[in-house]
Amino acid sequence: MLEFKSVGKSFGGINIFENLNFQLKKGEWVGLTGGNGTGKSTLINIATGFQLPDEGKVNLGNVSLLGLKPWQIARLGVKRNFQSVRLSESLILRDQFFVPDKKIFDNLEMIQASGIKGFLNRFPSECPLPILRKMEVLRALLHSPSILFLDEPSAGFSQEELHEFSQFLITYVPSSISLVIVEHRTELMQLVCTKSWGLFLNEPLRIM
Amino acid sequence: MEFLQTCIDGLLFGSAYSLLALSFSLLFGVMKRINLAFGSTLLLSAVFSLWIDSLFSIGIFGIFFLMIASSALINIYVEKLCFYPHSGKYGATVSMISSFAIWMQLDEMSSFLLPDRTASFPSFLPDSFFLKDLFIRIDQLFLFLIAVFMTSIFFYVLYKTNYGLLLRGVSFDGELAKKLGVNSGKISSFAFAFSGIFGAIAAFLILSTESQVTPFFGFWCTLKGLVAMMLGGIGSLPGAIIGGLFLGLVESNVINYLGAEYRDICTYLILLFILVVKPGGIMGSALLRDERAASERI
Amino acid sequence: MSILKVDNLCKNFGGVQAVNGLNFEINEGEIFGLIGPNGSGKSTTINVICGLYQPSEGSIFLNGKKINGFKPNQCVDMGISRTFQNIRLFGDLTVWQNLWVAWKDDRKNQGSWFSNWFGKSESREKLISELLSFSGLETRANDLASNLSFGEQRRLELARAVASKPKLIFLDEPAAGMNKEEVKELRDRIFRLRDLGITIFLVEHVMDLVMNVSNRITVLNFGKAISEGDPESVQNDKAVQEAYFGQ
Amino acid sequence: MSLYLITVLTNICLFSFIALSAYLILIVGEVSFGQQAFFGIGAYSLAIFFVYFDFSIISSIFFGMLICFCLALFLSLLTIKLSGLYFAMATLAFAEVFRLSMNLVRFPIEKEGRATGLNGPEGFENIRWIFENNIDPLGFFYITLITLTILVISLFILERSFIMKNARIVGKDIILAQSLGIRPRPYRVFFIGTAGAISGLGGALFALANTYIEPAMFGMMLGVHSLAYTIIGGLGLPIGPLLGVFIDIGLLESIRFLSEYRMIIFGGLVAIILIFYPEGIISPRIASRIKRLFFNKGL
Repeated sequence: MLEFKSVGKSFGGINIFENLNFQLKKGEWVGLTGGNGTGKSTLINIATGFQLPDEGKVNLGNVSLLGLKPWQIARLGVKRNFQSVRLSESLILRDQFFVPDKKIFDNLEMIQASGIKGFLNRFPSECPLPILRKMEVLRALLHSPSILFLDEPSAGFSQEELHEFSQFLITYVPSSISLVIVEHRTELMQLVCTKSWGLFLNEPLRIM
Repeated sequence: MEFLQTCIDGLLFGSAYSLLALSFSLLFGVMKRINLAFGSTLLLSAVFSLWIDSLFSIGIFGIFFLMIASSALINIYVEKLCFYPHSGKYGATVSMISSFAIWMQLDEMSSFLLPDRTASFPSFLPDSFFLKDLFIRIDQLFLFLIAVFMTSIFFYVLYKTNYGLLLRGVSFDGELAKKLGVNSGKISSFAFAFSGIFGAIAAFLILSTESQVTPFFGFWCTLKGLVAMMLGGIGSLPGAIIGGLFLGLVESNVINYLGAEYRDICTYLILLFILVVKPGGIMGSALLRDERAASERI
Repeated sequence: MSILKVDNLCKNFGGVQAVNGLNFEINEGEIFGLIGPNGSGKSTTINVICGLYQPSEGSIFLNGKKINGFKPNQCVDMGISRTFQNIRLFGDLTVWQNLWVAWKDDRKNQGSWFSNWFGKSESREKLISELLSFSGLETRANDLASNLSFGEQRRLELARAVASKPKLIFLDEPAAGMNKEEVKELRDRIFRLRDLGITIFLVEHVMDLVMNVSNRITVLNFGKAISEGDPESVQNDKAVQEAYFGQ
Repeated sequence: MSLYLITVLTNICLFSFIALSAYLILIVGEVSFGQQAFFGIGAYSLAIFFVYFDFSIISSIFFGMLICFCLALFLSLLTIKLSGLYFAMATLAFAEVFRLSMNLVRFPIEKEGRATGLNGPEGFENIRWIFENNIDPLGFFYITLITLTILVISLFILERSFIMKNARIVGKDIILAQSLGIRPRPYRVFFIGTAGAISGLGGALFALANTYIEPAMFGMMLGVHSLAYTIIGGLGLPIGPLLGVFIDIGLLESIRFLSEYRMIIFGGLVAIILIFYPEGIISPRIASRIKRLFFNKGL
C-alpha cells in the first residue's frame, strides 16, 4: 500500500537517512524504533506530506504522494497523531473530534468504552495524559483512516497505562487499518505489532 | 538634470526613512514584534524636549540630548507595559494591539504638551549651495551624512559589541538564549532603548530639516518606518537601508512628475506590488505560510 | 562534599506527574548518570534544575544554597550549564560568536560600563581559544554554526556549555546519533572536563557510555528513582531490567 | 432617551460591524489592518448607487456589500501566500490606496438644489435618505440594531456549524487542520470575503446615518481600533467584539468629564486589561465554559 523507494533526506548538511526503502501492506501493524536523531519523526512527516524528501519516491497504491499537500494526503486516508499532544487548550474534549455530531453519536459506544467519556466535558489541562493520547487516536479513527501513524503514543505511560493503551488499540483499531507505531521503547510494539523495523543512523532500514 | 536633482533630493531624504526603518527592523528582528507606538514615542520625546526648552531654554543641543534620553525612557516604558507581559503564539497580535493603545495614550500626552497643534523646531545650518546646477540644502546633506554615520554605529553595536552579539543571539533563538543564561528581559529592554535612541536621532534630524513639529509626526514616523522596512525586507538590516532610500527616491520622483497628491498612493501601490510579487521585500527572504508551517516543529 | 542536592523533587503538568519525589545528591568532581526509559522524566528533571520550570514541590540546593525558582540566567550565574537533546545553536552566528554568547565574565560587577559593552576581554579570548582546541574546532572558528557537520555541532554545543565557566554541567543525551568512534571521543572529552574539576550530570540512552564513565547512576522510571548505585549494581538490578525490557 | 445617548448607541452598533469583520479574520488566524477600506467602500458604494443611479436603498446596500465581498475575495487571493505581518501590511496598503484615491476622485453633481457627489477630500455630502423618509435618530438606531442582531444571530448559528469549527482549527493550529484533511485556503478566502461584506454593510449604514462621508473617516485608526475591539472583547463568541466596542465607546463617553486626559487613561487601561486578559474578556476558553454549562448534548 504505502511504499518508500530510495528516499533520502538531509537537514543542513546532516544526513538523516539515505536510500530508505520499505513497503507497508494493508492491515499490517508495524513498530518502528531507533535512537534519537535517526529520522523516525522525519519519516512520518514525509509520509504525511509535512516535509519533502530530497530524493526518492513515496507512493500510496498507484498515487505518488510527492508534491501533495498534507491535507490532500490526509484525505487519501493517511492520518497521524503528534508527539506533543495537539489538542486545543481552549476547547473541551467533546469539541475536539472535528467530525459532525452524528458521527460522534454513532461511535458513542467506542468513546464510552475507551474510558474517555467522563472527560468529554473537560479541558485538556484537566485530563491525565493517557486520556489525551487516546483522544488523539480516537479523533484520527473517527476521520476513517486507512493508514495511521502514531508518533510515540506511549511516552510517559506507566506499566498499567501502557497495557491498557495496547488493549485499547487492539480493541478499537479495525484490522483493515495499517498502523505504524513509532516508539523509543519497544514494549508497546511487542504487545501490539505484527512486525517491527529498526531505523539506524546511516544504515538502511533493518527489519527485525 | 531635473531627474538627477529629484533623485538627489529623494536619496537625501530617504536616508531619514532608512534610519526609521532600521529602528523598526531592530525590534522586529529581535522581538518578532511590531511596536506601533514607535512613532508616538518619538513625537512625545520631541514635544517634551521643546516644552522643557520653552521653560528653561536649553538650546538646540539640549533638545537633542533630552530627546535621546526621553525617547529611550519612553521606549522602555512601552516595552514593560506592552511587550514584556505578552509571550507565546498570540503574544505578537496582543502586544501589537497593546502598543496601539499606548500609541493613543502617548499621542494624547503630546497634544497636551502641544496645545497650538504645531510648534517650530530649531533648525541648524539652514543654508544651501549649488553644486554645478544641483541645488543642495546643507541640512539635508548633513542629515544624509549623519544617517550614514549612524548606520555604521548601528552595525558596529550589533556586530562588534557584547550587547549587540547577545541581541543577535536572542533574535535567532530567544528560547535558547534564555536557557543559556542570557537575561533576555534585559536584552529586550536594551533593544527598545537602543531603537528609541536611534529613532530619536532620526526624528531630530527630520524635524529640524522640516523646522516644525505637528501632532501627525508620530503617525508619519510609524508608517514610513514600517513601509520602508517592508519594502526592503523584514529582518534584513541592509534591506531596511535600501528600503528607506528607495522610498525616498520613489516619493521625490512621484512628487516631481505626477504631483504631491499621488505620492502616498504610489508608495502603497508599490508596497502592495512588492508584497504580492516578492513578499520578502527587495533584500530579505520571507517565510511564507506553507514554508512556515513546514518549518514549525511538528 | 555535595555540589547538588535534590530533595523530594516533584513536578506535575496539569495532572500528569512527570517527576515524583526524586532525591539524590551529587558530589563535587564526580560523573553522575541519570538513565531511564523515554518519558520517565529525565528531561523534566534537568529542566527543573536549570530553572526552566518551577518545581511543584521539593527543593534544590546548589552548594548548600537553595535555588528553587531561580530564572535560567540566575542558574547559569550560579554555575550550572547544559547541552540540549536536539542540537540547538545560533545558526547565523559563527562558531566563535556562539561561544562568546555563552561566555560569562568573572568580574561581572567590577567591569566598567564601557568594557562591558565594547571591551575586548583577554580572559575571554583566552578561554574561547582554549575551548576551540578542546573541541577540535580551531580551523572552523569563523564558520557559521549552521554550516558545521553533525559531529562538529555536537562538539560545539559541549564547548559552549563549558564557556559559561560552570561548576556543574548537564549533558542531555550527548551521544544521540553518534557512531562508536565519536562516542569514544566524547568519552575522552567528558573525562577531560572532569579532570578540570567540573562535575558532570549525564543523561543518556546509550548504555555503553553511561556505564563506562559514570561513578554513580540513578535509574528513573515514571518520575521515581527505581535504583541507584555504581554502574555494576545498577546493571544487575532486577527492577532496572524490568523497566527497560519489560517482564 | 436623550439624543446624545441615541447617537452613542447608534455608533456602538455601527462600529460593531467593522469589529465583527476583524473578528472573522482573526478567527482564521490573520490580522488585517485594512478593514476600514471595506467600511469605506461600503459607504461610498451605497452613496454612489443611491445618489448617482437612484437605486433603492436595499439594492444600494446589497450592491455595496457585493462589491466589498468581491474586492475582499480578490485581495485574499492576491495575498494567498502571505501571513502575519506581511498580510497585515498588504491589507494596510490596499486600504490606504483606496482612501487616497478617494481624495483624488471628483465628480460633483447637484441634486434637488443641493451639492452632492464625490468631491475629493471635501467628501460626499447630502446622502439624504433618512431625511427623505423622515427617519428620526431613534428609528435609525432601531434599524441598525435589528441588522446587527440578525448578523450576530447568524454568526451564532454559524458558530455551531462545522464551517466555524474548521475555521477555528485552521486559525489556531494549521498543522493539525491539515493532518485532519482540512484544506486551509478556502476557509481563509471565504472568511476574508465575508468579513469584507460585513464591514461594507456597516459602512453603508454609517453613510446613511452620517449623511456625509469623507476619505479621512476611513484611515488606519479605524482599522486598528476594530482590531483592538476584537482583541479586548475576545475571540470566543461573536458578542466579544461587541463588548469591545461597548467598552471603548461606552467608556470613552462615560469618563468624558476627564475629557483632557481621556485617551491617556483609556490607552493605559487597554494595555493593562490585555496583561490580565491576553485572550480577551470572552476568550475561547470562557466560551467553552459557557457552552459546557448550557448545552450538554447528552454526551
